[in-house]
Amino acid sequence: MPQVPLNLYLELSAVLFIIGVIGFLLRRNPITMLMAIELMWNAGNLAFIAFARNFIDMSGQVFAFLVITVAAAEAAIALAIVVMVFRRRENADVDDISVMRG
Amino acid sequence: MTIQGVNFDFGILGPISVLVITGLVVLLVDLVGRAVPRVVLYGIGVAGCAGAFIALAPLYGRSATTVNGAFATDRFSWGFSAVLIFTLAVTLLLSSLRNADDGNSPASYAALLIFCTIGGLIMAGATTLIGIFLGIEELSLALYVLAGTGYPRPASEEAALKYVLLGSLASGFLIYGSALLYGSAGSVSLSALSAAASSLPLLFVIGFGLLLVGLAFKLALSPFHLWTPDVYEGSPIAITAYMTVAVKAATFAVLARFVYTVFGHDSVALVPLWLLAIFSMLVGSFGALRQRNLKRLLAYSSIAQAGFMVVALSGVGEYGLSSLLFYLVAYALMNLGAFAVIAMLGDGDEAYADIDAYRALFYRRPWVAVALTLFLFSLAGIPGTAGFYGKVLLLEQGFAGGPWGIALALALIAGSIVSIYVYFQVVWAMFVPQEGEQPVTAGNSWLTWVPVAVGVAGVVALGVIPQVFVSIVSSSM
Amino acid sequence: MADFFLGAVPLILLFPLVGAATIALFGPYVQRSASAFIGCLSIGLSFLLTVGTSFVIFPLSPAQQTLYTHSKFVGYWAHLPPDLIIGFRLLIDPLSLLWMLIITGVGLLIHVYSVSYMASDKNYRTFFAYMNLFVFTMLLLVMADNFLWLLVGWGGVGLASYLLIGFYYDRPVAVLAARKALIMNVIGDVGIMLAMFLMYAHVGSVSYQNVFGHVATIGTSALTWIGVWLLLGAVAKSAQLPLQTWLPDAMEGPTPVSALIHAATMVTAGVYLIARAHPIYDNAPAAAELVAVVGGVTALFAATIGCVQYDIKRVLAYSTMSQIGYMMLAVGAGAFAAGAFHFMTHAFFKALLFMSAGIVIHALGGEQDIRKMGGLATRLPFAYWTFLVGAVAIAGIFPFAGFFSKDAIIDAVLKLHHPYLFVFTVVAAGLTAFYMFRLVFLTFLTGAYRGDHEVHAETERTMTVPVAILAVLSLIGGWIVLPHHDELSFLLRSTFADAPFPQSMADFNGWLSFGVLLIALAGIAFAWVAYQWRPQIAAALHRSLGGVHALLTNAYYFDTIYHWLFEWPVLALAQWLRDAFEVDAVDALPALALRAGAYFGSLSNRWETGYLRRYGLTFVVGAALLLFIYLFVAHGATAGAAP
Amino acid sequence: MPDPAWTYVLIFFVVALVVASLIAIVPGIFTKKRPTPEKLEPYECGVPPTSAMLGRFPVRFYLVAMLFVVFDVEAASFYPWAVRLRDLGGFGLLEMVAFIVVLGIGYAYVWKKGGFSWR
Repeated sequence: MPQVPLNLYLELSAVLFIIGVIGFLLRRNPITMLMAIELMWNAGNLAFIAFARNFIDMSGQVFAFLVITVAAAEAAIALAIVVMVFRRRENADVDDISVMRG
Repeated sequence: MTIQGVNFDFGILGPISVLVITGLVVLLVDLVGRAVPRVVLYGIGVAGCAGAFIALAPLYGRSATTVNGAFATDRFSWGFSAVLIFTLAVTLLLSSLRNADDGNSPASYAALLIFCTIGGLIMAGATTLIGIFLGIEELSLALYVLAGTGYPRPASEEAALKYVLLGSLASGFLIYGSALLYGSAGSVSLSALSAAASSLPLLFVIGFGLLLVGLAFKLALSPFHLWTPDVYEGSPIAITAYMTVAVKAATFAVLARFVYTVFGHDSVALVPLWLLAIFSMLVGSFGALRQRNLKRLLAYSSIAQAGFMVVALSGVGEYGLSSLLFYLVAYALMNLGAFAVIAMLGDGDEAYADIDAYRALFYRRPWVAVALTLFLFSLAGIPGTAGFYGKVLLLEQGFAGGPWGIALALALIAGSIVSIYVYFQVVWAMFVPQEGEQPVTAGNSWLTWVPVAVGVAGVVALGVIPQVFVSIVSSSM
Repeated sequence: MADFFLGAVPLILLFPLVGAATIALFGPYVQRSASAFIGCLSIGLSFLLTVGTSFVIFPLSPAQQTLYTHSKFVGYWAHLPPDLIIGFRLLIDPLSLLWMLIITGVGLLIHVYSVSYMASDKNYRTFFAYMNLFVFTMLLLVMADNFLWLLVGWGGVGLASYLLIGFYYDRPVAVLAARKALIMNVIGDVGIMLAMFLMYAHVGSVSYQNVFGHVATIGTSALTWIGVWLLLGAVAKSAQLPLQTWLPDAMEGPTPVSALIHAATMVTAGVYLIARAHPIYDNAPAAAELVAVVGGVTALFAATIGCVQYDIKRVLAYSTMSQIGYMMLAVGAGAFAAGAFHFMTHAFFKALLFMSAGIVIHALGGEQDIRKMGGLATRLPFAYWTFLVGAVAIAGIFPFAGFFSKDAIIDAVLKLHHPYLFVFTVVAAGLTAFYMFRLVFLTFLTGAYRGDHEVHAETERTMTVPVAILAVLSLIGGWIVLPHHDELSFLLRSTFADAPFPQSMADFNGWLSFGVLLIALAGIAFAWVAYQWRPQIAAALHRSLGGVHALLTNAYYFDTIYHWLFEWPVLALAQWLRDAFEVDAVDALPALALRAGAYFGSLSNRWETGYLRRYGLTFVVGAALLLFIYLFVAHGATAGAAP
Repeated sequence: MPDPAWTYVLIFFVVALVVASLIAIVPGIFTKKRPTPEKLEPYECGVPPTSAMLGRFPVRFYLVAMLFVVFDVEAASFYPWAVRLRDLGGFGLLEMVAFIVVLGIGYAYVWKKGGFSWR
């Protein structure tokens, strides 16, 4: 079976991470921003899995597994907060909720 | 690949186990009982803190690992764990005030605080990237929710949203950094990373850089500090108090462990950390100058304080960790004391967040004003207080830490000078004579007198007979 | 019983402190007399415990006589690693016990005396609080087992002295005098600090045990400097040349203060310091020589001034200066026991003189000028007789205390080959007798009362009893050292065991004693001739020696010299700085700093836009910058490894 | 150990981050800001939003979805244990029991607080 080189995985993960960062920066909708963050987290997961495959070591996979678990909890919490914040508002633009500054 | 037996030492995991059980008991009590008063729930929490302390006490000076080396009790964990548990107890006390915000759900509030502290304890003891990540996330996830318990106060909602989005962003950097570090060493344990740290391959350096970004966010080191003033201002007072101390304690445990076990000596890879610290001291101190909200002022001050604490690590000296811990203990006492005063005066709510409310406080509540003055003096580093000796110890580390250490020490001095003005503004306001009508202060719960009294006693003791504590701290190493 | 007293040693120190604190905190709520009672009681308890401790310590063998209290508080500068360790321990040995006995004993008498002496003062309670504070700090000074705590006590007595000299704070002269004393004393404190720095640099410790145990390793040059700096401290505290000018002015304080602080105890702290640090001076002969010269010169110098002063307390002040000069000379020459002996007898008769003079001043409603006294012997017989006892004692007339102690010093100076200093001491002895009896004649005899104040009768028991006790002590105090039987140096033998010269004063040189006695008698006779028998002789001398008289009256113009040498240039510089800099630079700078701070603050705050996405952007930009730095770092660190 | 080619991946990574932040910063520096009400509207796929974005679903929907996600993913933690059931033995069983107990208490708490009721 032809082995996919590690580099390709890493390049893909880096691209995913960057897409996630750019998504976070350019979007105003908090849920979309959360999705961008999930992309970044999963870029990390991909790198972990790739390295784990490369080293034939389980700990990278364990890490990735835990990241998935934590990501679920994090998504739930973030979603709850977003719902809490925007329940009484017309639209969901993160820049609209600034009462504190300076 | 065989799976080996997992060794499990409940002595080392004792404080965590006690707190886990406490958290579950709090939930169960609320589950079983009907309309349990929150004082009872928080009381269980405080009792759990006492139990965790008792479980922690035998670990003093011990150095051992468990869970196949993934969790340790050693010089990096003991003192930081003690500070975390103390902070939890104080926070629970402050939360039981009449007007305190707890989202009308005291059981989940208390349980979240306890689980949050468990996250901190895991961070303090974790010796692998996995443990560090899990600890940070457990700490953060709980705090995201707790920051929003001031709901429906708009500031609290805003704080929670800002915190969760930026925190997750930071976690993304942290995870990716961990992945690259794992890739550079082929293992998630910190001891395996030290080999890579000595040759500094690019993979390690970038990975550490990303991880540092994540940690710097938690520590509110500038320029990753922007969330801090908003989140600290918006969160309920007790949570703000908790965040200023507990997050710092846990994250500094991780950072110190990283610096000492992975690098072990002053490395060129630590230069960005020094830069962040210098930047934070200046941004934090100057940023506090014009604040009129005491919570926000203390938020800026905590940015500077985080920078101060980094000075202890400069040069990675033999006594850096002791100095860091001494300063952390001093900081916990004075900062929690100051927040306890704010909470006490408003009986738990935000009435005393504004500096103008402190005008002529001395003539209304002399003892409270004196206590707050003491805490602010200590934060400013006036001799005779804990903060002064803490800064002396930090400066010693800085001046012994090579050119970067000296730069850090000079930034510390500059930041301290600016911050003296900051804190004296508040002190000044408290002592100017009364003019016109002043708000009546109602809050005087004995619950807050406990942390205030402990804080006063501690600040004075650490300031007057610091050597006793220096020896306690340095023999926990 | 022995265990009780040894265990209670910290209480000796604690009682006066507790007394001071109690009076300060609760004084305003209780009767005036209660403050006085607390003040006397605390000193009295300290005295009783000290006496008990003496009875335990003195009979012990020399090796057991040095006692340290258990050090519960080991303090060090909070430095990691802990390197300068300074314990808080109390040291009880014969030397400190001697001082403690005098401090608490004479202190008790003076406290009791003050009960009625100060009775009409509006700050009665404050007075006792200060006095107790003084006793505490003085005890701390002598009981400390290292130089740091000695310095704490040293500064503390300076503070108490400052507070008490300026006790009549509504008199500008008193305030100025207090300030002068404080400034001079601080110069001395700096000297001790410099000595401590040198000790720390060479030994790494400032405890007596460590420093004195390592004198051999320090090196003569450094040791000499340590000795010189310690001497600076001693000179300032004991009002020796050239820092002597504060003591006469300090007489602005209440008379009990002058008796206790500026005669009996505090001003002898310098002698204690030199005696305590004798291992340093034993190994630094040059420094020891300097001590002796300072002491000898001051003894003569002050005695000459004393001959022409008209303020009764100032005469006594100059005489104190002169007598301490004797003590310094003794300890500088190596006769430590003789110096300690003279300290003890001097405490008795000088306190006596001050307190008798106090009775006179009290009776005359505050009058201190002896030209406005005279003929008081019949009106104030008790004061006269007690003063006379003191004068006889200080003049060194057998068998009063001063005879023995002064003779011991003069004898030692001759034995230890300081010929010119010997001459100084002998001349000063004659002058002492002269000016003391000049005082006696002008105050109590010589015609009729010249003043215009009404003379109140001397009555209060609390004033007369302490004076009477001191009068008795001034007589018998010297008998502790008799020919062939020297009890004092025997008691002190463990402290001065390693001194290079034998400390025993038992070996009297009969001819010398007789000669000095004759000289003293001659001085008395001259005073009698000039002031009692033929007053016109004094007037004639006065006229013919006008220049000398002016020189002496103005204390050799030291104040004037210091004014033009130090005070004037500093004040002129300060004035110039104020005119030239204060407004434009000093005042403007903080304002500028404030504006700069506000500007930077606004920068930092403007960053905080409140917009979440801006925060995220800043975060990412920060991360990118950080990684960019890392790219260079890694490039630099792994330049060789890169492909 | 590390393939030298990885270096370029990392350099790419950093450069991409820098470029990404430049993309976000540069327009803010060079553009002139003439805000009009239309410009300040949130832009979603060219169509101005007509209703509140979260208004389409009741909040309950989100709540249940969130709880589902959490418990679902936590349940995934059973898989590694299931894979190595025999090797882990009694210790593994104990550990999973503890895990289930903690999860169960959370579950019961949510239930009691009405998290699962559709109203």
